[in-house]
Amino acid sequence: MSNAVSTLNGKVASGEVTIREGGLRGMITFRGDLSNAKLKSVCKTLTGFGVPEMGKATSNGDKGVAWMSPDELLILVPHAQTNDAIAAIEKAMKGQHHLAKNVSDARTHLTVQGSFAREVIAKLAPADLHPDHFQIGDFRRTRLGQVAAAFWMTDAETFEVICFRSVGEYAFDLLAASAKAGPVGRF
Amino acid sequence: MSTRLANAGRLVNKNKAVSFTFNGKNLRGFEGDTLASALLANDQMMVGRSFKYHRPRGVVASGAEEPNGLVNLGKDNTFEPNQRITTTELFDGLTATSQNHWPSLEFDVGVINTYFSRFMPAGFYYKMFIHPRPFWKHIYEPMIRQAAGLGKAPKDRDTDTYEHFNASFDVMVVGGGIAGLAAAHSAGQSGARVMLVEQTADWGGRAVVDMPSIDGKTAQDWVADTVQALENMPNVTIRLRTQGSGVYDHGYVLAYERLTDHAPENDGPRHRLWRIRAKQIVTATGAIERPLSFAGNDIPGVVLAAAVRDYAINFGVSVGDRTVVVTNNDDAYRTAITLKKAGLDIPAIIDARTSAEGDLIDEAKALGIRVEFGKGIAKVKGGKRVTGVAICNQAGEGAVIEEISCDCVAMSGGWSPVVHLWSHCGGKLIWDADQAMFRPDPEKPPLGADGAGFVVTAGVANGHLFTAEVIADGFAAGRSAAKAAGFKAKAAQAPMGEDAHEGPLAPVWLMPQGASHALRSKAWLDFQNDVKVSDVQLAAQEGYESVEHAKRYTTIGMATDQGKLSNINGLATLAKSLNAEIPNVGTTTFRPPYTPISMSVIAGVAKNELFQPIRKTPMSDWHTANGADYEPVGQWRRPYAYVRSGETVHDAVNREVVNTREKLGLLDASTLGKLVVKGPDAGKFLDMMYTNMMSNLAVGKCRYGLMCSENGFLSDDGVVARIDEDTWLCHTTTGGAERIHAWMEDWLQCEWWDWKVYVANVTEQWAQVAVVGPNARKVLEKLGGMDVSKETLPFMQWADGTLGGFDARVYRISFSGELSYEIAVPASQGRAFWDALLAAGEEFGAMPYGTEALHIMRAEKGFIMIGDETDGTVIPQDLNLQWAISKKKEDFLGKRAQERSHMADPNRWKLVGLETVDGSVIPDGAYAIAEGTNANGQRNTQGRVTSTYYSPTLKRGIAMGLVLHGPDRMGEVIEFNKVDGTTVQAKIVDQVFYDKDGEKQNV
Amino acid sequence: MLTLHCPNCGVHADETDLHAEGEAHLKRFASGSSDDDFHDYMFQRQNPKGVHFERWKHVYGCGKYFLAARCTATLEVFGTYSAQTHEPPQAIKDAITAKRPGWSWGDFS
Amino acid sequence: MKKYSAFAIAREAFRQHTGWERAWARPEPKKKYDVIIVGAGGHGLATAYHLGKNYGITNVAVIEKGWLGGGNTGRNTTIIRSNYLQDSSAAIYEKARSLYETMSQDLNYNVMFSPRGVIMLAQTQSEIRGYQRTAHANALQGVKTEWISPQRVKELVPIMNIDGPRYPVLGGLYQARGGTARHDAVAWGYARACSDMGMDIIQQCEVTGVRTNLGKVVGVDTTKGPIDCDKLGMVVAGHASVLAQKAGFRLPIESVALQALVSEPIKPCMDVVVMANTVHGYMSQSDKGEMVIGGGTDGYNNYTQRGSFHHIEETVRALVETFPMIARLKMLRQWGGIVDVTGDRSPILSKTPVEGIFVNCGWGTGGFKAIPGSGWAMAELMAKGQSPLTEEFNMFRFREGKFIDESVAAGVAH
Repeated sequence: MSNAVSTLNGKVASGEVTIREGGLRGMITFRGDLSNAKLKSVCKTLTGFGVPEMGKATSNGDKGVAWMSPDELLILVPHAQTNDAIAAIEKAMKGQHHLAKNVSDARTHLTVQGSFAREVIAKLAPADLHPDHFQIGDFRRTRLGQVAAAFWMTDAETFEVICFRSVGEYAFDLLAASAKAGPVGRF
Repeated sequence: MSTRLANAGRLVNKNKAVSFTFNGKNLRGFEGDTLASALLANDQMMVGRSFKYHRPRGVVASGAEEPNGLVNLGKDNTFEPNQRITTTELFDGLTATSQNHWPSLEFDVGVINTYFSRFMPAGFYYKMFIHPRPFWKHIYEPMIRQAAGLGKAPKDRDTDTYEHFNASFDVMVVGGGIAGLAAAHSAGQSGARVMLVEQTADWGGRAVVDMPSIDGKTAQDWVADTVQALENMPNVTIRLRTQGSGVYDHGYVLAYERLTDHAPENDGPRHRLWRIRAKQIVTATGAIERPLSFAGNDIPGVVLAAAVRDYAINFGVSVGDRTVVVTNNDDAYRTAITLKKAGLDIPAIIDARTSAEGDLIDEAKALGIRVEFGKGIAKVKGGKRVTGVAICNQAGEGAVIEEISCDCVAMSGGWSPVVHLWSHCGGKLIWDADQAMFRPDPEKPPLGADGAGFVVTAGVANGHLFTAEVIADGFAAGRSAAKAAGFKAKAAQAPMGEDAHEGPLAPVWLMPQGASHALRSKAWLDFQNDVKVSDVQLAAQEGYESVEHAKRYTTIGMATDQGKLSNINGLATLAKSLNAEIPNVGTTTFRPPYTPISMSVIAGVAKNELFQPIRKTPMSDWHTANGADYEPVGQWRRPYAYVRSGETVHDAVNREVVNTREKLGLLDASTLGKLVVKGPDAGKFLDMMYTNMMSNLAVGKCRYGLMCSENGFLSDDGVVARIDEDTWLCHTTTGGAERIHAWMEDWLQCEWWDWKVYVANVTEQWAQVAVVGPNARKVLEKLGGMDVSKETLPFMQWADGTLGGFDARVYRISFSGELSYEIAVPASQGRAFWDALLAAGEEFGAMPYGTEALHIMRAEKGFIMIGDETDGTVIPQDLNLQWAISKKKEDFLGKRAQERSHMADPNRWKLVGLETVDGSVIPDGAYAIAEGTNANGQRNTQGRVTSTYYSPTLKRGIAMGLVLHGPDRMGEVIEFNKVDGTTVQAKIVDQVFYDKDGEKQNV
Repeated sequence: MLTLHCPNCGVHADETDLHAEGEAHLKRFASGSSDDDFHDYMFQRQNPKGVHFERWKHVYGCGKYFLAARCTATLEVFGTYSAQTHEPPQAIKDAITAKRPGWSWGDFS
Repeated sequence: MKKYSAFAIAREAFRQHTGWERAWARPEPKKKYDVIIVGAGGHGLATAYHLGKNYGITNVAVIEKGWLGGGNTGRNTTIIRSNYLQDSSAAIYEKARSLYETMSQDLNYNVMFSPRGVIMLAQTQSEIRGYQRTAHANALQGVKTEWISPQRVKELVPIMNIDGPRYPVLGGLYQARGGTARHDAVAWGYARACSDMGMDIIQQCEVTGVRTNLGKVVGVDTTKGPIDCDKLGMVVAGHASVLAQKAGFRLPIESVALQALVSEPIKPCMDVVVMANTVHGYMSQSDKGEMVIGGGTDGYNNYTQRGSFHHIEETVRALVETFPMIARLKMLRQWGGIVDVTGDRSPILSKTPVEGIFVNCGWGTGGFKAIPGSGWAMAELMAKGQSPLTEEFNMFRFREGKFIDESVAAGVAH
């Protein structure tokens, strides 16, 4: 849809660590029995990845899947394909108790990229972000300042962050302020 | 006089002069100085005035324990009161002024208090200023407040930045002396993640001043080598200028890093608060030297012995030319030796012990220093500066044997381990009678989440005063902490320290032992708060026997140093007064922070725009650009009205109401909560959540529903739409989305976990616009794409479709009584849809309206509003909403509660409409008055207003309210109170004021 | 500042990621129950100084509830467990007994 | 009792203060008292004081586990106000406030009651409505309060930022005769007066059991032996549940930690007490010059007198936003107390299922301001079996669903 605009329309705060609003991303809240074979299969079909283990996420470009809770996944697909993906889920899960809802526009997607990206996140999240403890493949739901957020790493210097759309600007500003304040020298 | 010595200090760079001002005087110091050392180098002995008596105060210590040297630092937006000069590193351009005096430091009229001090013993203010009563507020208290306080209040906003940092460690070591370094090293060797912090700018603590030998090297070299080794360990993080400020439950530690205080020209945050999770904490926090209690021990020039040594060795500053050392232990002899070797005079060492032997005593004697055993100081002479001491027998009552002229007294009463961090979370102390100190009881550490101790203490903080013990203890503590954190110790040799032989100390709590009242009333315990030995004795005499009573009655230990110098001396004085043992008197509670930390760092980045999140809808930018006067609703900000130029807010509200009623209004309703409830048991579940039946709602239809708390009170309302066979969409109030979502999850997860229901909060997926007014259908038809006719989309139904090219879900519902559609489009298209509506609606008079117009229109129609008609004490029955309470259901949340006697009471106030007799608006919050008063003399009431507005539609005041037997009293006129004591009359009427038959909405 | 292990997502969660949700194992009394039973269900809390069972929600994390056995006098945590149970698992009870012999709480001991 | 006065101080000054007597005696317990009050905090001592003063009942012991005034009396932020919404709350708090007015004279002990004014800020539309409702209720309750404009707020508190971007100040509910008092002095003043009436204040004495016979109280067991009594008042704040359990009944309360902090002292800069409920912070300046700041309660049950630091963070950031000048002040000390909270967050002053036992608890975060009123009412209840001031605060109200809910006016019970 040509009218679609992401929360901050791709806003960027450049620096040694750059904060970038990631534009429109297709996201689906998918709740169900994560051990269900049909669920596993549709997850693989849509994203190319199987159901992740607890606390993990896998992604590649616009596609991916994250473990949200014992009965919930977050499915990532290209924004324009979200409704088709949901239709595919509905079809695959017919007769199974589940829920699949488009939450693409309910979220803001941010990337934090640069040499001390890890520290920028650690300034704001009460989580252990030491490289021994949080690595590529890990997915963490926690808080960023005063709002809920989730993040994972796509490479050693890049964090993908999602939060609710209404606080997207707050989260962006918060990350930008933390990046601007410079490295801590911890990691 | 105090001055800079020829030999450079260890820490100062004599090649780099630094200029600064003190009380407007231009002075010079060197890079590496503290403000204290620089002032002393400029012979500025007097640095402030005491709290109560405004007595002259000089520096007494060299570190964080300093009670006297507090200044106003900086100016304008960097102004900061009560800055401790002993921990303030000098920088070029530093500006400081002394505190708590008028008109000047040298001539302070407040000093008059000192002459009346005999009338101002401990607690004097509890005994006077009682009569006449009004004098306390108008005369006594303002006078006392002016005299009290210390630094000036800042005026400007702080423009520096601050931040937090979250970090997890296996072992956190607090204190960068040799014990802490050894602990960090041994813990680091085991592979544990270690953090070591040191509050000063320099590693090594006392060892690098007193320079014992460790592993055959000088302490200086050992420290440098160990720091280097730690820096090379990837699993170890070390930080200077970082204080372990507080230990909290479950291994939470706050560390306070001061990044630019010493170099304000640097970029970046000024302070950083480390929020640390540590499995184990090692407190290697050292010890603080205790003053001795003798008359005149507060006169500028009386300084702790080790501090005198610090100034000489670290900064090359002599506190005085002639220094009398007074002590009860060997350590103070180091000061005499140091000064003597620097070419200064030591007229005598006054040692309260009857005799003592040791290497240091021998060395002092060998240097030709006169040593007097069994002696004490009867009195220090001088006013703004020490001029001499009178010597007496320690065992006596203070008869003067001899007077010695001097300009500095270096005193040492022994050492008190810094046990603060150990104690913050409940670690217990034991009294070590031999060393006259409280030290941590290793058997009773603070307990962590697993019930085991999570703090170990090391070195001097653990009561070890000799290098060999200190360093071995530090090494062992690091190992045992790492082990407790799950790491195996690597075989490594503990460092070995060497010590001079020292004799035992003899506790001295008063000098001389039998000091008269006159002397005791001049023997200070708390220098800042002006508490003397006689004050603590008076407290005991008057029955303030508990250590907490004595502290609070005398204010000992309550100053900005929190009693770092005074606590143990005060305690010993109290114990002696009560004829009790010191450990039986106990200590006061140690509370964080160790030394004061900035409010700004606690707030961190959360200032200005980042103070709290502001939630925004996709249309927020448009609102801001078009005059929105916002009101906060939870974390959202909603336009209250869109104010045009030349309008008041009130005008704007009226315009919006009239325009919506006559033409077309648009409301950004995106903030309303939207919860999808889906599953085979969703209907059953919603029947429990809502008071009315939701399971029988037909697909495609909408129904208004009420939710109550389990306590029976109305908590939320909204329209529920049946989406398909097993899916419902529940609208909540703006403030209700997260709360009701959580409420549903609570019941699904914790009570009915076998029910098959999933809930998802999709509030922010949608931008929702209410299109309201007689022209509502026209604008939608113009956008085109969907049949929104009365026949196809009747009232209380919904449909999916396309409007003007937008994917839309259209609900035919109304909260205004007008023809109305609420249209949801994906949030990413919300702004475009809003713009499209405005453009298409222009010819129909489209105009956005805010929350106040919304409120007025719903009140004109008699609709209730959660938060207005409800306040957490109102049940649906009070609002005549029985029609929305299912009689068929056996159970719903709140049903049982509503069966309680008070809930079923026919005398509960009920909702009615109210029309003022004179057309005016009843004030918000007015009560309906009744005859007489209650048993407590309060005027009886019979109701209250819940919503009250000027109705631009009806051009008069309208209101709703809860009134005793209200629905049975239609037409009756009752009186509502105003705060000015007058009343306003209102007639009880039907609550629907406008379009009672619903003709406007059913078109 | 508590940390509690969330049994639902495996995170050792900081207190600021959690929300305390009051006493655990309450038995709901609905329409038709006695005034006393309803009163106790709504208001009568154990409030012990010692062993306590309580509900927590991992509100900033996985969004799931769990239960914790904790000492209110020392803040020691004996264990966390699923919210979908009517009484503490035996392993939790055993863990408490090991630390606090003779404990009791409501109907449990 | 020797009277305290400026003359007494002058007299003592010339004899080195040797003539000052103990403020309260240190008696050993007798075998029996007419009334035993458990808990020598402000509420317990005030109850004893008014039993003696108002009803002539002086054969009273006040038993204290630790040291008198050592619980919440000595840990609160000393705010006194009575601008409550509900009639029963306003009645008891206004009774208390009016007794504070003359407490120094009544007790001959300067408790430094400072009626400097209390402002409760309105920062949302619903707070405006809530406080205007309270102002109207107060007008009928005989409680003098007024609704004031943002400009008037600024005049009274020049250091406040009234047009902050997030929550501009929209007005305030002002009680000119609200204020503060010296908390310790309240306990000490009462203790001295009770002791002077011949009552026994027994510190370091823990109640280990409550003895009853045929449903009636007969005495208590203590660490200093058994003591008999006809009536027993339980006034132990955070530990009420523990004590009630010893008497065989339960209370509808929970104990949680409440925190507070002070800054370093500065010269006078703020003359009134300000409470900002939207952002959860309140602040006043003590006579010593410290900014006294109150924080929030933890959500979990806790008896440790230590709270969680994030509450301090929340409170401090709210106050830095509201009072930008405190940004460069420093936090000197933080501490916690254990408060007991009821189902409607209003207190319990009540008879109990055991005859002769009366309970006073559940003051939550708002106990200090109520001390004299609570003591007055509790004494009446214990002496006469009923009191109009305690009527609605009975512990059985929860069964009927008859709550006293102050949160409805956005006014939290600080």
